[in-house]
Amino acid sequence: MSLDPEHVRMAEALLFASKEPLDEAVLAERLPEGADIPAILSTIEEQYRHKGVNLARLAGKWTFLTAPDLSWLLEEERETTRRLSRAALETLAIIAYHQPATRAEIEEIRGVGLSRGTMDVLFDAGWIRPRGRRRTPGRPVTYGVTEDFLIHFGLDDIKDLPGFDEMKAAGLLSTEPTGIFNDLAQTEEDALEDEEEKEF
Amino acid sequence: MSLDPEHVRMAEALLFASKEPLDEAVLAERLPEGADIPAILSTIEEQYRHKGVNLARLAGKWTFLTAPDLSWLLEEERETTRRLSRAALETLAIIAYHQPATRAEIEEIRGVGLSRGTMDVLFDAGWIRPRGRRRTPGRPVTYGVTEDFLIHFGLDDIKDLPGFDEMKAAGLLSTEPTGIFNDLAQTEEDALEDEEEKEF
Amino acid sequence: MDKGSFDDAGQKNTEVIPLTSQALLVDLDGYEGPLDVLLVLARDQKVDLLKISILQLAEQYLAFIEQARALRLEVAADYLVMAAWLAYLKSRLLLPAEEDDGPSGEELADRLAFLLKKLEAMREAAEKLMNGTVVGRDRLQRGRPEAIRITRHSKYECTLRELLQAYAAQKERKGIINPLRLMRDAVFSVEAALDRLEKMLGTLPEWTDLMAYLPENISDPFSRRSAQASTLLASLQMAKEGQLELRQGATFGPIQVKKRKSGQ
Repeated sequence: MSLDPEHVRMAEALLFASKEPLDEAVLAERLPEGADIPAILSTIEEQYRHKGVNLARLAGKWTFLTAPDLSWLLEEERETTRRLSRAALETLAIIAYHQPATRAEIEEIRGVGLSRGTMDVLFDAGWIRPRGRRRTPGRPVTYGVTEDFLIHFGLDDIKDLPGFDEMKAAGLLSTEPTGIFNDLAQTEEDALEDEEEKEF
Repeated sequence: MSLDPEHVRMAEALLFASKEPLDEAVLAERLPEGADIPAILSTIEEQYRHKGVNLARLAGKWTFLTAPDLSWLLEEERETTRRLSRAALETLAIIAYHQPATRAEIEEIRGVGLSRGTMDVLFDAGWIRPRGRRRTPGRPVTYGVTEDFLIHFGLDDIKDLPGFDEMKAAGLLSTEPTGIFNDLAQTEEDALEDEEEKEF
Repeated sequence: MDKGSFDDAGQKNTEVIPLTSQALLVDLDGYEGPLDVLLVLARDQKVDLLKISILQLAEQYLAFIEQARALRLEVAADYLVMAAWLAYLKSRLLLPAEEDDGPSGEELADRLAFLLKKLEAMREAAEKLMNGTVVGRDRLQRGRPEAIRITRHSKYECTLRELLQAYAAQKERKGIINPLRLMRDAVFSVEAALDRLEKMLGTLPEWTDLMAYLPENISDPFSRRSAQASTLLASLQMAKEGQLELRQGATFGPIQVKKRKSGQ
């Protein structure tokens, strides 16, 4: 199947014009019917591969970004990103790697109680969201990261988190309580992920 | 003189990421010394000439813009179905039953002030129109319903509004100004409609 | 630990000198809980956390807490709970297990090591995340986005029933419609009285009480007085025009009226 170069131009224009990443459904909607979106995207990706601006896939959506090696050049255009406290940063990492995670699970990994402000900061930044409730006593709320989180950290998927696969393989990402300090009477935590109820 | 392709990439990234169009002096400042700015710009201009995005010169400065022939892609027409607020609904009903009615009369009947937005919504919906002016002090504008209103509600005539006659007979539909003495002094309310001046 | 990723509060513990020097600077505020202290102490052993000597770690921690208390620093409860638990663990590790109640000392030690490993993994992950490619910092999005221009056409939905209900509800909410409106209904105008008197005069041939000409069904006292006044004014007008005769037998007595016969 040959690719209509007009379709490539249109996709280019749309992706360039928008600051937000666009997903394939949005592109399909705006391009003429029958446009081969995946082929168009890979064509653009290839065309821009060596340019100062590349096509990138973030959170399953497509956007143009400046080339990673030119970061040093763009000092002036850089947005000031908020500096997170260590507590907030660790909490964010724990939620990202363990999601869905409950407050208690975050606290267990960090070994300290979670202050209200820490979660607030992450909510404010738009990086975490409530995902549902655990079907365990007390039905605690579980948290996960947002699409904005993925976009901000330049990730296409949660599996692209640095070291994700290795950590998972090493069993470091289970949310099973170790139960060593408080002799937790919790037992059936194994199937937790599947048992989560969607509520939000 | 040969052109350094790295310089082209840098200029590309800068032009893409900048919040403002850039002039040649700024580009010269940010790019490595000796970069041939005019040559870089004409190279980029040429490379993007047939793409969905072009390098454009605006007021002596350079920026990327969507190709002019694709600007239609960025337009979107959207029809949204909305429900009327209670204030709008009541106002519309009052105008329908009491037309021609002035703003003050509507406010008197509703017992609350009429926000600008309420009338705007009704105008926007195409259901009311100015009809003329009252020959009373201040010459207030009077409003009535439109043909679209009748069409929308499936009415042949405003008199077909259910209960219109009965309600009028019961005195529920008068638009008397306040004050018992004004009330007594005013005589033929019915003839008001004829007295209104056509102005719109 | 890379200082760059953390704020000032978080950096404090990087200044803590490890225990080896026996000059442990006790600054409990710099730690994020007992597990954090344990992790800092564990790093001192410079081995994979899973191969760490938990016994040595427990001793280091207990020494740390003792030192903090000797310096009269306030030690939070969870630090003390940890100390108690580690003392217990130490005894389990040193003494041979006598009965099979619960996990062995080795098992508990493994679990603690694993917990430390987990925390360390998350610390590193957080750091990598911040040191990785951050959009808006390392890779930039379009600086001047040409947003999609949305032309919105609103279409309003409203049924006749809603319209009528709104009108009725509005009326109901206001209670008695318009009190001034009521006043007007209550007033019986002179014109109306004239009209009525002209039509009715003659149906009663003899002297009749003027009040008999009042409209029926006026119960409201205000309306009644209004009708009386208007009818009297109307009768005076008609008497002046020679259409009827009026008489009153006594002060405040009933006023009687009779049609004037032509030629009289």
